Amino acid sequence: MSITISHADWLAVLPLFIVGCGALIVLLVDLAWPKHAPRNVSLAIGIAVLIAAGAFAARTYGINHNAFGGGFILGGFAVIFEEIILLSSIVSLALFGALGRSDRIAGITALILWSTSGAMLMAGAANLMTIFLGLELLSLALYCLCGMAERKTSQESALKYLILSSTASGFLLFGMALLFGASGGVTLEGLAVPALAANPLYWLGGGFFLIGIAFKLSLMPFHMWSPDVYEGAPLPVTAFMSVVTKAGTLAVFARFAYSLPSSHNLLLPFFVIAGISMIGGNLAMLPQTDLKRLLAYSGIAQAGYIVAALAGATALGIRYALFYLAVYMFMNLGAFGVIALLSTDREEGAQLAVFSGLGRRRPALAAAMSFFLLALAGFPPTAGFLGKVLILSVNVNAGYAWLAALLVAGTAISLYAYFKIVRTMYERDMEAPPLPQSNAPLAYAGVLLCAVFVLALTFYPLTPSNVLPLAR
Amino acid sequence: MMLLVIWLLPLLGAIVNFAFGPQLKRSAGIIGSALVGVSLIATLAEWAPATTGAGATLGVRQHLFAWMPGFDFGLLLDPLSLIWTLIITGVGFLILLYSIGYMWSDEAIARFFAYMDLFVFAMLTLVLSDNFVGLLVGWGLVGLASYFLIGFWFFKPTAVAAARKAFVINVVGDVAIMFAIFIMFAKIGSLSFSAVFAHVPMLDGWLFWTCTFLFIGAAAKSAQIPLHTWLPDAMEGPTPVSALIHAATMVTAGVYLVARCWPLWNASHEAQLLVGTTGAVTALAAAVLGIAQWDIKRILAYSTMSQIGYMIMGVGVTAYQAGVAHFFAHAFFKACLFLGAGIVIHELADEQDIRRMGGMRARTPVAFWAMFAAVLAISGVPLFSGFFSKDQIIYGALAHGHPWMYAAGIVTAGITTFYMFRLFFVTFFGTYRGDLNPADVGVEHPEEPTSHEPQHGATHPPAWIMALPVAILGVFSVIAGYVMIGSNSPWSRFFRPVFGFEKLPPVAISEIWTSVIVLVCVAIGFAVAYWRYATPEALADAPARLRAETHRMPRVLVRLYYFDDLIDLIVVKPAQALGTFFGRLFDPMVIDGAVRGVVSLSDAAAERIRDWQDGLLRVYALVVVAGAMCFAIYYALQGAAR
Amino acid sequence: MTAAFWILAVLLVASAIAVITASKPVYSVAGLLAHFFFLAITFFMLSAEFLAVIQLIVYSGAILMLFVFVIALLSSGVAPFALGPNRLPKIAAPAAAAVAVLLGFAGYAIAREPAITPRIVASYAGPVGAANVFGSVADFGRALFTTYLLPFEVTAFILMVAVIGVILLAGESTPYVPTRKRARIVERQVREAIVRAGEE
Amino acid sequence: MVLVLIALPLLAGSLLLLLPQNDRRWSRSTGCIVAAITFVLPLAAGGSGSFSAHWLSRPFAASFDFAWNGVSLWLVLLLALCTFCAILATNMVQARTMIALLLLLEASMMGLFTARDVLLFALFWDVMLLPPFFALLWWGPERKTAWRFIIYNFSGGLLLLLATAAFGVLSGSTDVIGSTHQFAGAWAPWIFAGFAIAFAVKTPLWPLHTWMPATYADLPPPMVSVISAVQSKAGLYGFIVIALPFLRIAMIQWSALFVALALVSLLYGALIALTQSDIKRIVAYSSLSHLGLIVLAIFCFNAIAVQGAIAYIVAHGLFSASLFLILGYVEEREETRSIAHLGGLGKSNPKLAGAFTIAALAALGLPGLAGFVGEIVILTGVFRAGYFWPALIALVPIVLASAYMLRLLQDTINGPEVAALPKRRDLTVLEGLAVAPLLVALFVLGVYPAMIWR
Amino acid sequence: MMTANYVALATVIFFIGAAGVVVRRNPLIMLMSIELMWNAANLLFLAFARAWYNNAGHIFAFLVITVAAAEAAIGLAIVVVVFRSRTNVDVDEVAILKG
Repeated sequence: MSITISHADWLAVLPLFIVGCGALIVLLVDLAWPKHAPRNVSLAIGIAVLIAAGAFAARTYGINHNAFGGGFILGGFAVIFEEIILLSSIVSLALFGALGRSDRIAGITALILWSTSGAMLMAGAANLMTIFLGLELLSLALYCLCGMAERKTSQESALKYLILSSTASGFLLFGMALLFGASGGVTLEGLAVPALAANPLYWLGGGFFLIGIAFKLSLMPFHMWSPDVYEGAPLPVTAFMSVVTKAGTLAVFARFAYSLPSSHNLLLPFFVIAGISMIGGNLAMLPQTDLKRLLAYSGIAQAGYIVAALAGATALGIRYALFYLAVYMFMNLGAFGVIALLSTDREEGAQLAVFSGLGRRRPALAAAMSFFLLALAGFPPTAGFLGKVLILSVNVNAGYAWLAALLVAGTAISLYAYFKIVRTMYERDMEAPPLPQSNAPLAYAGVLLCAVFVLALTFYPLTPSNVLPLAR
Repeated sequence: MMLLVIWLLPLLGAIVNFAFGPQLKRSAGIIGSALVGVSLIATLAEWAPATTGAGATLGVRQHLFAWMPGFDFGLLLDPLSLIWTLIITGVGFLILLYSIGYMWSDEAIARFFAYMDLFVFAMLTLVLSDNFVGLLVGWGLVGLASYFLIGFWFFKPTAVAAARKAFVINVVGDVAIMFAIFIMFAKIGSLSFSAVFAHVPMLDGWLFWTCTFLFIGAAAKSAQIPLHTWLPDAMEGPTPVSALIHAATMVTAGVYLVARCWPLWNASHEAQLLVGTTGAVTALAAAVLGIAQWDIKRILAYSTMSQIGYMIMGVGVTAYQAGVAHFFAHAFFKACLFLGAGIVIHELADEQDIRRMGGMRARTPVAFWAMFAAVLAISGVPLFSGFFSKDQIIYGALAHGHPWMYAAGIVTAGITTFYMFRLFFVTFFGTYRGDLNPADVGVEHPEEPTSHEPQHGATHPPAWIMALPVAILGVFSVIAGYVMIGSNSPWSRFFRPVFGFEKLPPVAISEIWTSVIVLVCVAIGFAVAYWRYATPEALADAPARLRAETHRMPRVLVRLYYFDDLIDLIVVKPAQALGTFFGRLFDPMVIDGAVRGVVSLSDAAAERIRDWQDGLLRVYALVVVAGAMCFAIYYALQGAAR
Repeated sequence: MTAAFWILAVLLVASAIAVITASKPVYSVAGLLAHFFFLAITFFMLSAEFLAVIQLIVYSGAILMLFVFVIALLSSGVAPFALGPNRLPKIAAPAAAAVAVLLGFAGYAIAREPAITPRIVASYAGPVGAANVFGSVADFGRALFTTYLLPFEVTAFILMVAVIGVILLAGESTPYVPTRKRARIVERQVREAIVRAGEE
Repeated sequence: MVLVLIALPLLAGSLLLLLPQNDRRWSRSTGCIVAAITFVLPLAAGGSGSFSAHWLSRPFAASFDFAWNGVSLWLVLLLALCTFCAILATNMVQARTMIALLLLLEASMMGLFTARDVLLFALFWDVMLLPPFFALLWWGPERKTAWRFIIYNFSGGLLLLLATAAFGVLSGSTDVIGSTHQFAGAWAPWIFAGFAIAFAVKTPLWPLHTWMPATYADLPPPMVSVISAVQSKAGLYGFIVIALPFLRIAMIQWSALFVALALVSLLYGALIALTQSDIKRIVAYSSLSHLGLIVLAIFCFNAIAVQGAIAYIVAHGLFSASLFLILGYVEEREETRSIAHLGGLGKSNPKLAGAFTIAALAALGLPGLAGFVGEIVILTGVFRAGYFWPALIALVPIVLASAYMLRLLQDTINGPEVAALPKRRDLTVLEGLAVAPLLVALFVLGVYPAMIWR
Repeated sequence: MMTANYVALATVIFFIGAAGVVVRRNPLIMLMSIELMWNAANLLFLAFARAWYNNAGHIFAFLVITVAAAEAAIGLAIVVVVFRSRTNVDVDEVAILKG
């Protein structure tokens, strides 16, 4: 039953390995430097590696290839996800330019590169084994990254993340084992057999598998870890985590959902908790005073929106999920970029007090932050608005009208929360402490890039066309 | 083209006076009255063409422009509107001349003449328009002009309140006419008089409602019973204003409207009954109220209400010629009365209460003689204009089968004579009571005279400027009646093309006998007035008698039948109560309450979610495992069901 | 065959319960060791010889030793474990009940004997231990390095991440200096000490 | 050419933000020039100008389709005129920011009124909420009104979004304003409900109006004149251009409810205006009443009534803009808005009293001014459409209008001079110029309204 | 018949591990419980591999062991870092992040 590994297979996985080996290069360069490689050198190498991987991945956009016997499926879907993951890790590294300890920067860059490669593996994974390994590679690197800041809370967040995520991976494994038992093979293609619907192992296995996925997407009942971990971890790691974990897990979920035969009632609970997290996520944002924690809850709600787009496994659904994920990436990273620009090495500018009266002291940054918050709320001139409209129309079309209604209700609540921040920024009579002037050109470039994309995507929506097929 | 001249000249006067008011000062009066004079002359020039032609081609037409199909504007001068234009421009010119003298010492004289010219223009719009919308526009502008003029001394709170009351009641009239317009436009499709009157049967079920709503508009404007409360308060304005607007022209707009829509009224008997009854009731009630007043202008105001009650009764019972005749005569003698009163008030430095006058015969002889002629005319003494027109109405009522209106007309004639001579004797005979202590003449809270600052360098107006108009009007109030004598009088021939000839059936009491009965009542009225106020011993202890009469006056009359309180109770209080209820309670509590509820609900839910997030790792693990448990149970059930 | 299974099953469950209910961490490590041993035997029964050996060597030998070292490290001179108020809210009891319910379900699902129709994938079946037979090391090796080469490569990265991560997390922040260079630095310091001693 | 209408104010507005904070001269002149251009351009371009570019094709065809004709031409002109006057009347502390906001507001509403695509309409619908929100934040005395404004309107916007998505999905394309495509299916009432609620919140219609009085009272005068004059018409414009042609069947089913709601807002607004003590709130509640009349006209499906509605939309825009500007001047002079403390202004500032009188008379529908034209044509159409009782009930607020408008007018300018109030100078030339065009337009439309229905 | 028993056994061990994570307050015990859960999954893989005669299960089990090793290493490192400076090794102490 052995398969022949051809040249094309290795080409499919090349971007993955470029990033992996790139991490090694960063470490070696740091080793060769007398004391420690300066911050910008490691970051520069890391970003260069990512850009190279991005170029390679872009080159293979057109080719559909089933590498490693279903282990890694190269195709439009995988490439788009890889691009999103690479872009967000580039921006996260850029944010590292603004803050964080300079002596460990090489190690941190390496870990980020490895977690990126783990996510890229998940993007293309089509059999249970590759999914599990990609997930674990991503998570293990993140456990360490969360503990990198000197603050006690960062170590606490690392501990919480590790224990909870490992438990969830335990459930995932148990689910995979049951699916393996039901289908006799590890490939998702093997699960596409309609006869499986009669096999209870298949149901229980699917259930446990979805629990693992739901935990990683931090949907409502399994979301408890994300606010604490987002607040504890260093800012660039939070930014990285908020987008990449969601992107990778969504890729896995999309392949799983689109490969199942009559998937309606197997996935129904998943869409129910997506609906709940849309409402719950937005509600929980209301009383927050720490911006990272607020963006954590907003991430929960946005994950709910993207999963809602996938309801009903329609061809359009996957395209708009991708579009909205891309827009979410730019919005989120932009917001984190602005926070990074407001923080110093010592303490991070994520407290609301830093933002009060910002409109007067740093008008450009305040305008950028308001723009990103408007985009997250789905206000018109931004791509967030268009993304929401597309998801609404797909939902209505696919017959999940109740999800569309929840989405609208959630957006209304989110408006109230996001505008609270806008209001505090433009409050009239707030006298606030003077702000440090952080001069990280990389971070400024990152924020600018995000803002341009969020505006441009409204008018030129790039919804990729040839994204299917997934499991074959 | 000439029609445009008649119509637009007063507007030109208004604009000029308004724009260059402060610079013009007194010359504004000259410009204002001159322009109205030119307009008068133009009307006279148009006399011939206006009365030629018959039916659809009667009178001079001038098409202006059209808003929408069915809403087109134009001017029409036919005998009916010719009479009204004549009175407006004629009497108007005289009154403007008079007010140059009257307002001589008021520093806002330019603004006054601007408003007066605006009023004349508005009244001409109302009278000259050839369709209902033009009439309604005129109706509204006239209301506006009267609002400006009543509230001319805007620093007086009472004047301001009176102006607002007049305007609001006027708008009630506008709104009623609007509804009539809706019916006509919906049923007939066009609003020009010729089209509407040609297709009266098309209104069928709605005819009565059209007439009713048109009449409500007329009642509001002509101060008929339910909507009359604004007229007595309108006396706050300067006297020439009262003369022109609240005696000669504006208040008769209602009569013009009913006269103009005579085909509608001919077709609906119930409408005739409605209008006739209202006219009669108003005439009687106003006359009775006239007895109870002591302010010279309020007495004249109630007498105007009563006389217009006559006219409305006249046109109501389809005796259109009689009604218009009485309007024609009334314009002259009522204007003369008001202007005479104006001279007296001017003489006594704005004192309006007749109890504090007396013996004015010597001090204002012109006023005395002119008012004497006018009082005779209004009482209906033979050889004076009032006699002919009033008798025609009373007889017309009987001829058209309304005996109790006939009786009401006769009784009112008597009462009118009583209160007119009461005013005449108390004001002009006896000795001057101005310098006595107001209390012992029966005046509880004397009204301090309005201090409209006399102009510095108080030059006096030329003596003739106030006397001449009063004299001319006095003469007219005598001779105006001669044109109406007899059944084939020039007056009826003048109106035959408009209203058509109508042979009156013989009735129980012939016309001559009616005149005799009326004369008897008039004589009784005069005798009672003379006995109470003009006998030598009455004149001697006049103050005591007046004080006694004030105390004995019945409260219901003093409170003007409690009409004001009634309207206040039914309309004003509930509206304000509702307003405050909605504004203070309903809006903030109910609707906002709901929104605040939703917001606090979401905040509470947010707090719940936050409580669960208490930082304990094992709690998180528990929630994850519990969530997994629910999932597992669902899937186990699904699996088992397969 | 089934008797052995039941004995092992009972032993496995007992050792698992011992792990989570032990009062001191050392006892739970012992429980875990026993658990792994019985697992290894079960694996042998399931004809997965390579996995059984790996379980014993890697799991018990390496990972457990890690746990022992850390227990030693943390317990030296430290207050007894797990004191302080048990702040878990009162929900613990119902959670336990839920666990029981699910076990019931697991039993129910099993009792219904799911229709597993084994599809013979590998063409050979043979006694445990023989070469080239299902479950043998040769078969395992061939599969690992032909069909599932990609996962094998990725594990390399995972282990690398573990190594670097641990150093970054727990390592001292003194920078790593290559040996030759360090030797030269020491020499220089000695010379300076001598010169300073000389001056005094 | 249409794009110039939108791009020019947008550009100017954002450029102005670079000027120093309270520079008045420069920003006002640029603002006025831009507003004047946007007024002259549509006139010069005659009846229609259009522009269209591709935007979406997948779930439903949507494109950046701009054009103006008929109703939207008049609303565009009204908007340009009101913005011009508002900019002229701005002389507060942070003039530059206010003028920039006004220009951005004009740009967004230009986009709204010229959009030929429902999705574009929804996009601009939300964008136009931002300038007032920020104005409320910076100048509003209390934050609560900013909240209430944004929550009410944005939730309406969301429903509009949902309805647009459904509209696009079911009809295949949202680039449809101007074409005729009837909606029948089971979904039509739901889509209509979405549109109707969004438009009702914006108009405002009775139950959803509580945000309006506080917002109109707290916004600075230049901004509130544009908002009350033009932004409140967005809802009505939506009804006329989107609901009438496409959702006629659903609309007819629900017309009884909306006629009732219109009547309630008519009476409700008038009654509250009678007893309000704050002069701005009186005008705010009066516009609630006037707009109720227009909603009544729309829901009678009668051609004449709709034509009357268009005339009254323009008329209401003119007189509510001038009223709010004048009230702004009064508030500026007397620093108080409560009617109890005001009085006797007419003596020392006759010009202000004159302008106030003309605007108030137009508001209460004096024949000869623009208000009357709209009222009479609307109610004729309503009556002709068979609604006898509503036409009669709709007359009562006209009487109430004269009552509360005169109360407002007379309590401020007539009566004896209040000693407490300082004696301030009369209208300056600039302030006069700001209000003059609006009052002239009121006269012109009052005398010759046929040009609207040409 | 045998596979069903193995599934039952694995489920039991799995949920004992899950209970261990929830109930115990000592982080080390929690990590051990997680190891228990993962081993239960391993057992299930091998049971099904035996049933289907497919050695993918073996490979998967091998990978699980590798990852478990890495995860244990990092877990213990974090536990050491967190509890090095604290008095007692109790997870409930670690609760600064909340709200």
